[in-house]
Amino acid sequence: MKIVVEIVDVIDTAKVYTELNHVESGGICVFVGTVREFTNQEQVIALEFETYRDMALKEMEKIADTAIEKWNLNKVVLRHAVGEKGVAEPVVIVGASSAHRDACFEACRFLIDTLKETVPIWKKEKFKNKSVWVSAHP
Amino acid sequence: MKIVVEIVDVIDTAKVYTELNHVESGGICVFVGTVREFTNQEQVIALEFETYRDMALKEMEKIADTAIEKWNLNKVVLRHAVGEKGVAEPVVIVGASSAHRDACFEACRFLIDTLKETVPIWKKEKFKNKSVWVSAHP
Amino acid sequence: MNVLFFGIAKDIVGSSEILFSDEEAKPATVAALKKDLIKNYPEFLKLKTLAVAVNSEYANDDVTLSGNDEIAIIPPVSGG
Amino acid sequence: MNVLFFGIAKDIVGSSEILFSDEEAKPATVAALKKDLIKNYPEFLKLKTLAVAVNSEYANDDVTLSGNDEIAIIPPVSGG
Repeated sequence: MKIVVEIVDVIDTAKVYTELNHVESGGICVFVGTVREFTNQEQVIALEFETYRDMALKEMEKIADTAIEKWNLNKVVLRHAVGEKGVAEPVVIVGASSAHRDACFEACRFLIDTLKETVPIWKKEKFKNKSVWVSAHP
Repeated sequence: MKIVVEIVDVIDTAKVYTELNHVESGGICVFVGTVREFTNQEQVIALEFETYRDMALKEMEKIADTAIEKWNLNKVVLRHAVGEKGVAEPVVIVGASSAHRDACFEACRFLIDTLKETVPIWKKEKFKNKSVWVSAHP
Repeated sequence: MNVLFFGIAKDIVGSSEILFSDEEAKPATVAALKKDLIKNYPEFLKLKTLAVAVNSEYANDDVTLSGNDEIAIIPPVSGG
Repeated sequence: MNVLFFGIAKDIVGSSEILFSDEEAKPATVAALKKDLIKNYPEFLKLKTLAVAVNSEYANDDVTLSGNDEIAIIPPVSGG
């Protein structure tokens, strides 16, 4: 399997290299997004993620296909978490595996940037006294 | 410890996120270099790495310090393997952890590029009938 | 016709799913659906963007809707 | 004065360490050391670069060498 696309309750960061490993690859680039404790000086208690799962998986597959074609990748992983995540917990992991490092760096950046733009996943920031859907309003 | 700099016999790719995890980080970018099976259409049996250890660790620390200062990183890892490595085995892992993803991507690229330029580590490609020190000759 | 709501859209309508049971009242296109939504829930006007998915694909305003389609309201996404 | 050799430099001189025991023959600077090396092992001329480290830091040609320094010949590096 060239592509791993998943929505999970908990992200296991330890297994991504096994998934991206390939005899034709000299470079693997991985990005992990984690929950920061402070956003605009306000303390975050947790992030809550929800998704339109069928559509999200389709959009993630499209991103993987586009990246494979553009950068001639050997393997791609896109995995997002749903549910409530505490500070420092991983919420997303994306990675690309290619013959040389230029391709995997560029592809990995594309994976996370495009995921944030098109994949139907929504994040609510939970503060002490309020909750806010991120990016909902201008 | 903000910096992890190591030369090891075997790289454990599974633990790098624990090392780079930080409450002030929203992004972690990791690059892993692995042994490709073919280089210029020739089949590689193994790569053999040797190092001038004391100097290599010093140079790796300088790279980490420079990156932390330039990109305001929360954590940095630079770890290189020595000895003989077979196809698909990891030989180097570098990573950066920062508040936002721009910084960790740029820093991670800087870490591996600079490591390859300045750190006294030497790689011999072992083919079926010959061995070659990589990049030694013009 | 069944419409799914996610994220802030779910909060605005107070439900994750609305059934348009009245055949007469069904919007014929994505544009008409958006217009109906905004009329009934003006809060949608305040969102940065408002997209619609038909059968789990982003759909332009001129896409026509049928009773068997799975329709979803997609407020600004914020994954990652 | 002790000089360490790594990678292809070790192969060229056939040893990972050479002791300059004759006080008279000791090169006084990095430049002089490189010149001596190339004279004795012309293969060094064929390398892409040839650097010298003194006390595990890269050293310019004009750095002077003392008997207590740890000196190393650094052929083109190829880590990663």
